[in-house]
Amino acid sequence: MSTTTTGQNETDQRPATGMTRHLRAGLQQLFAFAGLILIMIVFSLASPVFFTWGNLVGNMLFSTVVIGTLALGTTFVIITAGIDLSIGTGMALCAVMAGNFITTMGLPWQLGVVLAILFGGLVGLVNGLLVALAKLPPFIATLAMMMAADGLALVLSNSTPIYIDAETAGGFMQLSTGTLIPRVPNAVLVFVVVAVIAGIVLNRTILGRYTYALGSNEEATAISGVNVTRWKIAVYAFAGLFTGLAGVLIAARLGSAQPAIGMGYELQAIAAVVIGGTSLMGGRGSIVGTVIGALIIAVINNGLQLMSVPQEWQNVILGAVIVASVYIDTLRKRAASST
Amino acid sequence: MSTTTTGQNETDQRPATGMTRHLRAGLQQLFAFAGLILIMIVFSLASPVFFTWGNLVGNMLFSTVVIGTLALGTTFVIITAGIDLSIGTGMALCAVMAGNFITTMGLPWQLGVVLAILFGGLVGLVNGLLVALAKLPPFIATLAMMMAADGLALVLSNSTPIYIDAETAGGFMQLSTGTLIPRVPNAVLVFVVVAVIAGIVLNRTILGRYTYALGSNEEATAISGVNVTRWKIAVYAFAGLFTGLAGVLIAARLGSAQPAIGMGYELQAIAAVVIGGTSLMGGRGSIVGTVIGALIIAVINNGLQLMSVPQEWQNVILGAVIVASVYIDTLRKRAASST
Amino acid sequence: MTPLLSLEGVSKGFPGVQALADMHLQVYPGEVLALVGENGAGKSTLMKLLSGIYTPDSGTFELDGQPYRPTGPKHAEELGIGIIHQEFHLMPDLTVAQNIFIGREPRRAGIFTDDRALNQQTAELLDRLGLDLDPRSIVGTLTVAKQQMVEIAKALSDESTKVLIMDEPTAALNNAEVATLHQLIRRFITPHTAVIYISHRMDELRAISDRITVIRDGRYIDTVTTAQTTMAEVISRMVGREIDTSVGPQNVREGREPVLSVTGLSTKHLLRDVSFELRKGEILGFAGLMGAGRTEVARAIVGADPITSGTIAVHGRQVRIPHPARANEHGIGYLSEDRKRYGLLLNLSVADNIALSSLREKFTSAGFVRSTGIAEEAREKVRSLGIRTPSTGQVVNHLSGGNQQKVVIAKWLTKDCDILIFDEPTRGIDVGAKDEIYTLLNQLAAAGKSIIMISSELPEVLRMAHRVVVMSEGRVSGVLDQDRATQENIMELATLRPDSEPSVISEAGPQ
Amino acid sequence: SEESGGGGGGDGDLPYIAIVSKGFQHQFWQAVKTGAERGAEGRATITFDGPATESDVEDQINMLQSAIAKSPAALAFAALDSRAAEGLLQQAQSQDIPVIAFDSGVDSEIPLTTVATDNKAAAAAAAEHMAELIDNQGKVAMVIHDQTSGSGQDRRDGFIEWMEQNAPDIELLEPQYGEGDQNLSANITKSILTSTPDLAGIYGANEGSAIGVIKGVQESGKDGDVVIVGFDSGQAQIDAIESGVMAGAITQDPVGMGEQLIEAALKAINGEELSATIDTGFYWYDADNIDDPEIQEALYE
Ligand SMILES: Nc1ncnc2c1ncn2[C@@H]1O[C@H](COP(=O)(O)OP(=O)(O)OP(=O)(O)O)[C@@H](O)[C@H]1O
Ligand SMILES: Nc1ncnc2c1ncn2[C@@H]1O[C@H](COP(=O)(O)OP(=O)(O)OP(=O)(O)O)[C@@H](O)[C@H]1O
Ligand SMILES: [Mg+2]
Ligand SMILES: [Mg+2]
Repeated sequence: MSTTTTGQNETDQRPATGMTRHLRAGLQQLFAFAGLILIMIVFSLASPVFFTWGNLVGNMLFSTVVIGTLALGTTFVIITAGIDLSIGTGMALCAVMAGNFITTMGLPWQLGVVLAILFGGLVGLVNGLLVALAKLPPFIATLAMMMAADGLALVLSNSTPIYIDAETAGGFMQLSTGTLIPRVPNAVLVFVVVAVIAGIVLNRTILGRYTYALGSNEEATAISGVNVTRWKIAVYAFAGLFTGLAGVLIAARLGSAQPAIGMGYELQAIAAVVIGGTSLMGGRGSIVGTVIGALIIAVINNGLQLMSVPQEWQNVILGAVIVASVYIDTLRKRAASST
Repeated sequence: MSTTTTGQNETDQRPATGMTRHLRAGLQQLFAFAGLILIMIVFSLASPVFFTWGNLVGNMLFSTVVIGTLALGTTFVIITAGIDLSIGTGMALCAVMAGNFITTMGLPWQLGVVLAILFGGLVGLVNGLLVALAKLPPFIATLAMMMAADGLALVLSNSTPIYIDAETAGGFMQLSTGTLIPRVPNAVLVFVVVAVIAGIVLNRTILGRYTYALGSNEEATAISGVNVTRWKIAVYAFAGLFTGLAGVLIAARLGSAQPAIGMGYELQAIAAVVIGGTSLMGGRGSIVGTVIGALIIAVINNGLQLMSVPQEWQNVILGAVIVASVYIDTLRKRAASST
Repeated sequence: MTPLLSLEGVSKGFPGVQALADMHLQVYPGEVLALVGENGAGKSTLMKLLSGIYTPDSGTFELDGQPYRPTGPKHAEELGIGIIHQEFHLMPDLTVAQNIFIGREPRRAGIFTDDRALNQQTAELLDRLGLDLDPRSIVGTLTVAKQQMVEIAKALSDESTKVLIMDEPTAALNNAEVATLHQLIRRFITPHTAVIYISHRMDELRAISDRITVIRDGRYIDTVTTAQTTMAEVISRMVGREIDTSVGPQNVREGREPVLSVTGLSTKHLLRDVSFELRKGEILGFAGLMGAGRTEVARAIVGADPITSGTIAVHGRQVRIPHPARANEHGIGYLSEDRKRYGLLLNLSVADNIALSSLREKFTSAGFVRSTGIAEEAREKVRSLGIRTPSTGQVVNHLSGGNQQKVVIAKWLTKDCDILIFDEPTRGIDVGAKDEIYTLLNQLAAAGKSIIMISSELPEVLRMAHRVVVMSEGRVSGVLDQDRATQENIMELATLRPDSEPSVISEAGPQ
Repeated sequence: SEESGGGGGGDGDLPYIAIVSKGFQHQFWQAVKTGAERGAEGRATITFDGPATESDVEDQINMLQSAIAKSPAALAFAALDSRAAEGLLQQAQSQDIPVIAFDSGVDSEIPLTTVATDNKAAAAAAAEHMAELIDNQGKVAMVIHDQTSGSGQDRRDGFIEWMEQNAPDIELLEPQYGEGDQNLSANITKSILTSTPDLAGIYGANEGSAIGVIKGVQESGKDGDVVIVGFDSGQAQIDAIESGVMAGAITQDPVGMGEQLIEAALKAINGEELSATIDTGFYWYDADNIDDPEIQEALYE
């Protein structure tokens, strides 16, 4: 049967070991993790500065925060067998809203942050309505949202960056670049915290359970008396909060809301999720995996830059490594499933 | 079943009596077509120049040729329940290869064209191997290819456009801008021809039959003794030929191979396919639908520009229209599906 | 006489499960060999070994005296072994003809498909087999029964087949269709061919099989000649104990108060003015031919399909049920006949599935799920229902058909609704398990739950139902009290044209 | 396409000028647009179109096509690729639509004039100041916004060529490209600073790159140790120069460019003579001269 199952198609009748989800997820992560370590070793040998705290935390981790945060939210959507292409430009839109709240309206920055995150939830909610109520394919619904958000970000900012006033909202910038813990940018801290929260929600709450159920078999879930429409909307809205947070983080880092940023971030985030072993067919995936996936991408980018590989080659290599790391994971799956 | 079916999940329509494929496909196209007509009427009223031969054929059709060609190939991939994100940058890579063949190597342009198209097939072949043999999720395999092709296009062109010499290869440019038929750019002609070919291959050949079978139930297809691996590779390779052709067409239109072009084209092409009624879950779709989908997008872009709608709003509206047109299609499907 | 197909010392293990251990089996030319065993006994696994989908851990196959080592289904087919699998292997988006000849379709010039020839050949095949199917209709739009027909036609389309293996081919068929199938089988049998027939329906085995091989827990138990044994013997060998099949409905009595009253229910497609009453603590049987609309009624009641007219009252209070979640709130649960599609989260664990319906009210506090509670509940149910699974963490996908069905039942028992609608609850379930499920239904009824039992197996209806609602072509053609519920009466009502009057018991029309 | 000054595409009594630029979202192009709107105030109606990135050559051609279809009184065009536009420009000519080229020259006879700025010369000036600021020695890195577009290449090559010719002791690192994305450019900058701790100077070739460089340097805690030279303006850059984090930057005069291309277009519409090129120039600005009126004129926030 291994000739017939694709990496994506895991819901079919193929024989596989009887592992519990957790054990299986565990293995999945183990392998992704092994891949990560491997890559890191290579780079450590290639560049002396790679394996330094400053580079790993200050550069590599820091640079993955935005993509990583987007990836966290998208993990939920993808586990429901959905997809969200709107996170990139949606992030820009939320950044712009943060700018409007804090600078244009002059609200206290803490409030602005909360509102911007909630605005992300609103964007997600609309996605959810389009998918769950209007029954549009997630790919299309969120593709449309991607375009709309792109335009709205420009409209709501008059196509110019909204600068955050350092006097009144210095604390806002601290969100990203400040260091509550010495030598650890707050952005990294925030990312760790939300990653933990995401993990708890996915594994320990009813929202998480239904996320898996929806992705595993939506019809059966509905017949079982779960209000799939409502819960699906909830999942997209929840994922939207992460888009909002990503918008806040990038605005805090740049000290301004850049309306034109974000296009293309969605693919990186989705790549991170899938590299982390989450199935695009839904029903399986994990937060730990996503974090590792995001790290793999970040490490590659950072490492190649340190080795000052010509840029055009960096993309080629990134592509190759993605193939390699996912391939290993697939081999593992097949090893586990071939009987 | 309205509570249980999602827009993507269309496989559970149980009309009391069996419905023949042609009837169903027909319906699908009918509605997409109605949508197209509707939009065109709106624009005709809004802008005097819209409904002129010069604009419809010379501008609107002409400008859809490249996306349309990509969409034709992707239709096959999507019907197998796959996806191809590499067509955009892949197209740029093929354009660069055309430039290299014709200008750098000085081959006769006709030969250059053939080689460039075959090169597209090669790119598709690699995708196919990654998906069918290495069993990578199509999304990931082609995402990686997207990055790799992007890099390679730059490498193989030293990051500068390769200009086609008008003296030696004027005929090449004629491929796009010439007019075998008065007032009809050859590019449009080429598109019509390949659309017809694509239609025949999908509906009348073994490749087309297995394309549907793979997307409908890959495991069953394998159990029935079809070599799914080989045929899936074939589908991706075949789709790649269209990527190659798109590269040729865009190079011919611009008179040069632009290495950095193409990023983002894949989403437009996929949108065209899905607007045309092809299911991302695989198993169903049609070439006519894809052509209509491509036209819908082209008409919207062209019409909004003619109406001088502020650019930032154009995206918002495009997003809205995509939602609307697909929503209508979904409503129709739900109407048709029992409940 | 040398066996056509024989197995020696075949073993097959899956992580946590020894599906087959030292199996042996002989099939002689010209015979129909029935293979029976409880759910999870290893029947399907054995068949998958024969078709080369799995490779055995040990053991040998011989076909026509030659060593037989299939590398895959295609290869097995070439060597002359055709299979109808327990779960369908169809391409729902392709037409009947395209499905039947997939991989062997007539071509023109090597690459072009010749659909005219294809449909032609299919049409011929179909009426050779006497199957009423349109070669051009899309399989996904057909009913379960018709899809099963396509599977059968597909298997019989290959002339060179020597041994035809059927894994529960009748699970979704009504008696008429079963009869057709049996004729097909008889026509297929020649001095050079044989059939392995897997089924849980004892009456069928008697009708079609020459010999019966019984397996239990993956081991060979015995082989008997059908003509010289009683089904009771076979069953006791299967389950290793006697089963009393002579019991009837329990504590039937009048004057129970109604808990669910359905009046004038109609749907866009099929149902017309369906009215009936379900009473507290009773088991209300729903009989009818396949396609009569029983599942439709169930789906309409729980809000899975919209109704065009009619009212539903629960405990005398009229309610609106737009979707199953609402039905749940009113304490109505529905077990679909199509468990893979509407019943199970195939790639999730037994525990996850059992908890699904009651997650919110039973296993959640402040939004957080209590995994321990779920695990306990799951273990409890696995024990009480005797679900064969290595652990509650096992992925449901890997359970045998019958055990999967038990998981679905466990889910609804956990939910404890007071109105339960069982649609073909024993479809694909072995006699032993059936017995357990019957006992269970009776216990539930005794405990005051009200049960609707949709079933295509008359004996089952007669054995369980306090009253029987008979449907025909989307209408209720009659409601029979227990004393009037006989094979004959039900059959007459089931085949009744909506216009004509029931000659029997006319007073027993819908009340 | 952005409509301002009232009236629909082409109609109304004011002449309609269609502007097709190289970009839309980047601040540089927004500034050009502002200038154009200012210039057109009460004298013309304009539309301003531009592709999302400077690699979307085909998009731009489609926009040009639609612009011509609206038969404007004049057409202002900043070609991403002159060759690709040639056919359409001829079409415009045959429809007697006067064409004004802007930003970079269009190598074609058709445009009546070119309202341009010399990116290479401007980049050379940036290099010159950089060299001076680091006493002609040390390692210098470049963060460029785009490796294929004309502006990207000119601003890279102009910088490199000047260094090679005039500053032999300065070692240039491999140019890196950040898509003009500040976030990405910041990440790149930090990597460069990590792998080359003894970096003397770093050059950002457009607003996004420059601001990214500033962020990167600040986040690496190297403000002051590294000489930053930027390009274009935008508030972040202006602040950085005033606070001394950034040594200085080259600004072209996008607003002026916008105004002047409208001037030229109106002249063309009235059939007046036009000089072959109108140079909108560029300025080096730093903490000392940033408040000069002529500089302030050229800057945008
Ligand atoms: N792919 C698999 N992975 C793990 N265990 C499996 C797999 N397939 C079957 N099993 C186990 O092997 C045993 C035999 O399964 P099988 O499907 O052959 O039973 P069966 O006799 O067909 O039962 P039923 O009558 O319910 O179909 C069961 O315990 C089942 O759980
Ligand atoms: N949602 C639906 N859309 C269209 N037709 C349907 C739908 N549901 C059921 N049908 C058709 O209505 C008829 C009745 O189906 P249903 O399943 O209710 O019959 P049944 O009495 O339950 O018999 P069985 O369950 O044994 O198949 C069948 O022909 C079926 O194809
Ligand atoms: Mg079985
Ligand atoms: Mg039914």
